[in-house]
Amino acid sequence: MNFDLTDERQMLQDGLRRYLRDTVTPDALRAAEAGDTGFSPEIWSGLSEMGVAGALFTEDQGGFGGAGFDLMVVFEELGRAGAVEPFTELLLAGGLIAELGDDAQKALIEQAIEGSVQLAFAHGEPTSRYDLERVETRAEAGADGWSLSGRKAVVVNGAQADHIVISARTSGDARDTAGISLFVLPKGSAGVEVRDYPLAGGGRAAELVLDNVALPKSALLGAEGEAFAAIETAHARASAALCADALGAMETVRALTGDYLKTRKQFGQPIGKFQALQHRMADLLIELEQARSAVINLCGRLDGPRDTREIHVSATKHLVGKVARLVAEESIQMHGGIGMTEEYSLGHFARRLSMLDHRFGDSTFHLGRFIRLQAA
Amino acid sequence: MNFDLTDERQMLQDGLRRYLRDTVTPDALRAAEAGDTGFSPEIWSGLSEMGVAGALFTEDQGGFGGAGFDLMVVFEELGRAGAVEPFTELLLAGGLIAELGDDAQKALIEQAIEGSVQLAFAHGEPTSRYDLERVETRAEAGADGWSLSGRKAVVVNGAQADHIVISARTSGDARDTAGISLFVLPKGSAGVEVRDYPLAGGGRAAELVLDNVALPKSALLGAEGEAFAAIETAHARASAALCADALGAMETVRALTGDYLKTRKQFGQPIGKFQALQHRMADLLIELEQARSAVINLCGRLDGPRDTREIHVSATKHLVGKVARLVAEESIQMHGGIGMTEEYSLGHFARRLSMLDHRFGDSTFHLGRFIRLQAA
Amino acid sequence: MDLNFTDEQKAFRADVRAFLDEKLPKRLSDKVRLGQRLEKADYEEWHAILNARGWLAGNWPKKFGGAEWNAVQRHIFEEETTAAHAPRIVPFGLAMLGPVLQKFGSDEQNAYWLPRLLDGTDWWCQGYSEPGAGSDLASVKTTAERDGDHYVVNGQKTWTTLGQYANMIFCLVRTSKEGKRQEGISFLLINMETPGITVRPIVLIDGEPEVNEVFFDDVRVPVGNLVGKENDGWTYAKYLLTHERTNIAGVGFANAGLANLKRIAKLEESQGRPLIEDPLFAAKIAEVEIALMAMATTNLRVVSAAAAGQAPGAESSMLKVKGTVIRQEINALTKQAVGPYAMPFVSEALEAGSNVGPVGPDYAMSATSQYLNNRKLSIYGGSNEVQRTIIAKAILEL
Amino acid sequence: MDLNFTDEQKAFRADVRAFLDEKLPKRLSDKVRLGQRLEKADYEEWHAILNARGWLAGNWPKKFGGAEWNAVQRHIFEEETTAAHAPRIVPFGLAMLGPVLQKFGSDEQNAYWLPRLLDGTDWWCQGYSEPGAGSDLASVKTTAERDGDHYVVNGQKTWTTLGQYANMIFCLVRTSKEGKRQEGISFLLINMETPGITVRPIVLIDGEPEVNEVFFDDVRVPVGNLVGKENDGWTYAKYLLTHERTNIAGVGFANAGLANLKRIAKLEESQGRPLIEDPLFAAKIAEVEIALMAMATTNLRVVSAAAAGQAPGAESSMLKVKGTVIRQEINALTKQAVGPYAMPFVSEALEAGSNVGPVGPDYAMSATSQYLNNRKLSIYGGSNEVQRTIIAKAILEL
Repeated sequence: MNFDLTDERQMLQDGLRRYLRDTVTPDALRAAEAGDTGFSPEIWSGLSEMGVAGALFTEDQGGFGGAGFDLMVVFEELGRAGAVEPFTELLLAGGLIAELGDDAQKALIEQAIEGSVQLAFAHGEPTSRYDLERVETRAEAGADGWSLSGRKAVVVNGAQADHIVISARTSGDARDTAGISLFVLPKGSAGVEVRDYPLAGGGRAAELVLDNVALPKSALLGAEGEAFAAIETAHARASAALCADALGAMETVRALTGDYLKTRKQFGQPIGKFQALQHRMADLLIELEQARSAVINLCGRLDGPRDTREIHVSATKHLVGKVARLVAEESIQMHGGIGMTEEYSLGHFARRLSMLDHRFGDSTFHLGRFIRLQAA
Repeated sequence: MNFDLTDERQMLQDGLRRYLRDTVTPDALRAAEAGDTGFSPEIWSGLSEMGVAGALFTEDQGGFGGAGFDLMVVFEELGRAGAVEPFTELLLAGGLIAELGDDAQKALIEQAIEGSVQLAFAHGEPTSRYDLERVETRAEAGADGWSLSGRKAVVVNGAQADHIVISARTSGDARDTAGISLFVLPKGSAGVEVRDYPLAGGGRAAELVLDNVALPKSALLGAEGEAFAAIETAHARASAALCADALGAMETVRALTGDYLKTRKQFGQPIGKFQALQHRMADLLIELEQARSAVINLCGRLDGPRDTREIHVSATKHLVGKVARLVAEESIQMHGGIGMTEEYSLGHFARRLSMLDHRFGDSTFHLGRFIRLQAA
Repeated sequence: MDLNFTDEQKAFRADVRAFLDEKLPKRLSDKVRLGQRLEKADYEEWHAILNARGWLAGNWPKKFGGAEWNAVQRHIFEEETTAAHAPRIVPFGLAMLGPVLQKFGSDEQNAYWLPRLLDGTDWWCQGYSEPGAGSDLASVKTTAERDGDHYVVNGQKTWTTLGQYANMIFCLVRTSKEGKRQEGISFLLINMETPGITVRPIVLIDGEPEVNEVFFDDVRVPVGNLVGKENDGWTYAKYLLTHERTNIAGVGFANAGLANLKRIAKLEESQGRPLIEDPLFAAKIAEVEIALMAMATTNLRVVSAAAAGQAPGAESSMLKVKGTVIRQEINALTKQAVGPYAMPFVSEALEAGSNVGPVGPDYAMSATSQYLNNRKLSIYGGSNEVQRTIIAKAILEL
Repeated sequence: MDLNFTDEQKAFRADVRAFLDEKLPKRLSDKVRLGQRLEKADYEEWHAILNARGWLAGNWPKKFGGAEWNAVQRHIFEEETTAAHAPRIVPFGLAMLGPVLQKFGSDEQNAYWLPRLLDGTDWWCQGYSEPGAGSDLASVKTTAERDGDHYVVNGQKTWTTLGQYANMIFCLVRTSKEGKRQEGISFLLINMETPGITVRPIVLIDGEPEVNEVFFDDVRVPVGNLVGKENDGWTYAKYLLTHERTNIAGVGFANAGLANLKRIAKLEESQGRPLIEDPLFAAKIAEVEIALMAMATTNLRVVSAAAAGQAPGAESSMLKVKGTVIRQEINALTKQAVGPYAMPFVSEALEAGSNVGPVGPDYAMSATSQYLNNRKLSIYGGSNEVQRTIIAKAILEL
C-alpha cells in the first residue's frame, strides 16, 4: 500500500502545474470562450507536446501511461487550472478506438496523441439522460456500407472534432445492452446536421441530427452489436477524469476562499476570524479530503474487475458530485457579492463544478445505481 | 385565518403549564420511573381533575374539546414539562371506544375522563413495524363469544390498563385492511401472558401473548372486520399528540441550551459568544418554528377529509421526527459532557425526543408514505 | 386557531385571479414561466396594467393612490400573481422609496414624486451598498458636501439592481463625520442624468448584467432632494429595510418553482419511467415540499400577526434564511431535473423573440442560469450569516 | 500509488485472523456483538490472551515487551479485532500511560510499572479532565503541594472512564501557579487506595455508570511517583494526547457497525419486504457506506504517512470529526432499523447471563443505549468544535 506518486507522475504533475499556471489565464479563458472552438488550440498543442495526451494511453496503445493514477494526475491539474481543453473527449473517443479499432482506425490515436486531430464521442440522445444502454439512433447495413439515422445530444467537442465515435443500434430495442455498435464518423459527412453551442462549464458541444448518413463498412468500430461493455468502460474512465478535474477545481476554489477569508475585512476584522465561517471552512476541507479519497478509490479500481469498478464509479460520482455542490455554493456564500461576479476568478470554477452532476449521471442517480449494483 | 388561542384554550394552557411546572419535578420523574406504573397516579388524577382528559373528547363524547388544537394545547404542555402520564393511550383507546362503542362500552369513557380507569391500545405486533394493516392476531367467533390468539408488541401502558382495546383479524390475511376487528379486553383475562418493562422515553409498555383468550360477544367494538378506518384516524390523532409533545419538549430543550450557552464559560467567555454555536442555535430555532408550523398544519386537518389528513400526518411526522433528532443531538453537543449525564435534566427530554421516531413511523417511513399518498 | 381564510379574503383572491386571467398578457407570463429576460418595457407594461386597476401600490395608503391592503391581502395578491407567472413589481420605487417619502418626505416631495412613481414617469434604483461594505450598511463612504443650495456628491455605490433602466436613484450619503457611524448619514434623491454620474454594469456568473456600479464625481444635487432632516438618514434607511422585508419568505416564488419542478420531473424520463417515480429524486422533491408546507404556515403566522399590527422581529430573519434555503434547493433540483440539458449556456435563447431557440426542451433553458443567479438570495438583503446572528442575539440575548 | 497491501501485510492479517479464530472466546465476542456489558474480568481475560501472544502492546518497543508494530500493522490488527467483535484493549494504561513512561519516565519507573501493565496487575484510569474545564485541558485546578518526600493532592477530576475498576490513576496536577497556565503542571501516578480518594460514579443518559468523578482530599503521594520533571507535565500530556489519537477515525468500529446495520436491515420487514429494500432507507445506508469507503482511504493515507514517519497534523482532526460523524450516523440508523423495539429500555437484558432476556430480537436490545452512549464520541477527546477550530487555524493560518 502506497499513496506516493511515482517519479514519472511527479514530474508530469510538476510540469503540468507550471505550464498551466502560466497559460490558463483569465484572458486565455475569455479568448477561448469567445473563439469558435471553445478552447485554446495553442494550449491544446502545448499540452500535447508535453505528453499529456500520451499519458492517457498505455504503451501498446502508443502512449506511456493509461493507468487510473495517470488520469488522476493529468485531470486534477487540468481542473486546478480551470482548463477547458477537451481531453475528456480524447479519453472517451480515443479510448474506444484504442480498445476496439483495427490498425487503420488506430492510426487516429497516433495523430490524437500528437495533438493533430480532435475527437468526440456521440452517445447520449435527447431522451437518454444517463442511461448508457438507451440508444435509439439506428444503423442499417446496406450492400456497400452503413446508413445511420437519429439524434445525438450534448456531444461535447462535437463541432470541433475531426472524427466522431458514434453509437448506433444495429439490433435490439431502445433499452437493450446488446445490439449497440460503434462507428467512426468523419467531420462533414453528408446528412449530418450540427448545432454548435457554448457550455456553462466552458467548452462547446453540439446537437447532431443524422438523416441516412452513409458510412463505408470500414467505419464500424469493433464487433457489430457488442460495443456496450467498451462504452461502459470508457464512461468509467471518463467519470474518473471528470471527478479528478472537479477535485483540482475544488482545491483552487478552496485556496481562493481561504485567501479571501484572510484578507477581506468586515465589522473591523478579517472575516476568517468569524468562528462560524472557520467551522464551515473546516467542514469544507474535510469533505474535500473525502472527495480526494473517493477519486483515489476509483482510479485504483479502473483496471480491475467490472463489478468492483462500477461500484466505485457510482460511489465516487455520488460523493464528488455532492461535495462539488457544497464547495461551489459555500465558497460563493463565504465570498458574498464578489463571488457572484463574472469578473472574479471564482465564477469560472463554481460554474464548472455546478456542471459535474450533469455528465455521466448526477449524485442522486449514482446513489441509486450504487444500491442496485450492490444488491446485484 | 387566525393563529390565536381561544380564551378557553388559553386558560387551559396557562393552568396546565402552572400545574405541571410545580408537579413534574426531577424527583417526581425518578419516582415514576422507579414505581411499577411508570407514571405518577397523583399527577394523573390531578390532571384529570383539571379536565385534561376531557379536553381530548368532544361534547357528545362527554368531553369539552376533542378538536386538533385542543390536542395541540394539551400535549405541547405535557411535552414541555416532560410528563410521562399515558394520555396518548387514553386518546388512542378512548378515541376508538368513543367512536365505535355501544352505550355499555362508552361508559368507560366517562370513567376515563374522571381518571378512574386506565386504557391502552394493543395493535402493533412483533413483526408489523409501522404497517397499520399488518395484523396476524386472530379472533375466532364461537357459539358464546370470541377466542383471540396472537402476540402484541410494545403495548404502552399495557400492564397498567384496566381495559385494553385490542385489534385482531376476523377475516382476510396479514396485509389486508379489510377484516380487522377491535375488542375490549379486560385486565387479567385468562390466557393473556403479560411482560411489563420500562421504556427509554419514560413510562412502561408490555408484550402480550394471547392463547385462546375467551371474550363475550359484547366485547366486539364496532362492526366486525371494519375497524381499519377508525384505527387509521386514531393513529392520525395520536401522531398529532406525539408531535405536539415533542414540540413542547423541544421548547424546553431549547431553553435549557440557551441558558447553558449564556452561563457556561470556556476559554474565558460564555460559550454563547462563540459565533459557530450562535449560528447553530439560530438554525435550531428556525427548525423549531418549522416543527411548530407542521404541528399546526396537522392539527388543523385532523377533522378534515382523510386524504388531506393523512398527507399531513406523514408530512408532520417526517418533519418533526427530523427536527427532534437535530434538536436532541445538537443540544447534547452544545452542552458537552454535562448533557450526557442522567443527573442533568436535559437527558430525560433528549431520550424522549429520540423515541419519537419509533412510534407510528419514523421520518424515513413517512417521507416514503407522503410520496405514495401524493401519487395516489 | 383557524387555518381557513375568511369569506372576504376568499372573495379578494377570486377578484385577483379573475383580474389576472383577463389582464395578464400571455407574452409576459410565458417569459416569466420560461425564465426568459424581462425588458424595461415589459415591467412598464405590467405596472401600467396594475396601476389602471389601482393595484400597483398595494401597501400604500389610499390617499396616496395605493390599495391600502393589509398583510393578508398582500399575501394573497403575492400568491396569485406568482402562481400566474406575472412579472414581479419592481420594488425600488414602489415598495421601498414610496413608504419612506410618505413617512418622512415633505408634502411637496410626496405631491411631486408619488404620482410619477405610479404612472411610471420615473424608474428608481437603490443606492445603498458600497464596495467592501457587504452587509455592513452603516459604513457609508459616499460624501455629500453642502455648497449653496446644492449637495456635491462624491463616491461609489454598487450592487445597484436594474440601475441601467433607472432615471432616478435614492442614496445614503455621508453628510457628517461626527459621532457614531450611524449618525451623519443623509437620504438623497438623485437624478441619474446629472453630470458626473457613471453607471458600469456588473456581469454576474449567470452572464447577466443585472446589477451595476454607480460612480459619483462632483455630482450636484439640489437641497430640495434631501428627504427628511440632514444626518437623520439612518432612521429612514432602517425603516425602508423593514419594508423591504415584507414577503421576505418568497413563498409565492417557492410554490411556483416547486410546481414547475414537479412538471419537469413528470416529463423527464429516467431508466424507462418518469423521473418523478425515481424514489430518491421523489424524496428530494418531497423533503423540500414538506419544508415549504411548514414555512408557508410560519409565514402566515407572521403575516396575520402583522395584519393584527404586531411588528415582526427575529421571525423575519428566520423566514429570510429558511425561505432562501428552500428556494435555492428548488433551483438546484430543477437544474438537476433537466439532466444533460442543463449544460448548454445559450444567452440568446433567453431572449424571447430572438431567432435562437433552446437547445433542449424549453423548460430546461433557464435552469442553470436561475440556479446560479439565485445564489444571491442568501447573500443580499442582509446575508443569511447576518440573519443567523440577529436570530441568536434576539433569543440568546448575547 | 497502490491500494493493495504487500504480501507481508497480507500474511500478518492472516496471522491475526487465525489467532482470533482460535483464541477469542465466543462468550466475549457475543457480548461485544450484542452490545452487552463487559465486566472487568472480561477485559482482563482478553488482555491476558493477547499478552500471552505478545500482542497486548502493539505500539510498544520490543525491549519493553511490545510488538513494535508500524502504523499499517496496527491498522490491520484493529480492523481484524473489531471485525471479529473482540473486546477493545483498555487504552488508559497500555496506549496512553505506557508511551509517556517509556519516553519521560525513569528506568526504575519503567522497570516497575510496565510489566504490571502487561500482566494486568494494575488497572489504570485517566485523571485529566476537571469540572467546568471541558476541552480546555490546561486549566488544571487540582493542586499538589510538596511536603517532605510526598506531594499532598487536593481537587477533583471528572469523566474518568472505568475509574470504578482502577487501582491506579495518572493525573495532571498543578504544582506551581507561576507563569502561563500550561506551565506549573506536573504528571503524577496515584494509587487509588490512598486515603482521601473518593470515587463517585456518573450515570450517563444510557443509564450506565461508565465514567466517574474522583475527589482528592489531602492525598499523600510519594515524590517517586512524579513522572519526569516537576512543572513539565504539559509536555507529557500533549505527547499522550497525540498517542490517544492513533486510530482516531475508528474505521474498524464503523465497518463492524455498518455490517451489523445491514444484517438487521435484511432481517427487519417493512411493507412486506426486507427493510433494506426500502429505497429511502437503503439510500441512507448507502450514503454512510460511501462516506465510510472514502474516510477509510483517508485514514490509510494518514496511516501510511505515519508508517513512513510523518507526524499527522490537521489530518487527525479531520479524521476525528468525520469518523465520529459516520459512527454516530451508523448508530442512529441502527436504532432506526430496529423500529418499535428501540423503545424497551431493559438494563438487565444487557447483563449477559442475567435471567432477563431481550424484549424483541436480540439485535435490538442495545441499539438505543449505544446510540445514546456514542453521542460522547463527538464530545470527548477534544470536541468536534475544538477539532474544527484546529483545522481552520491550520489551513487558514488565522
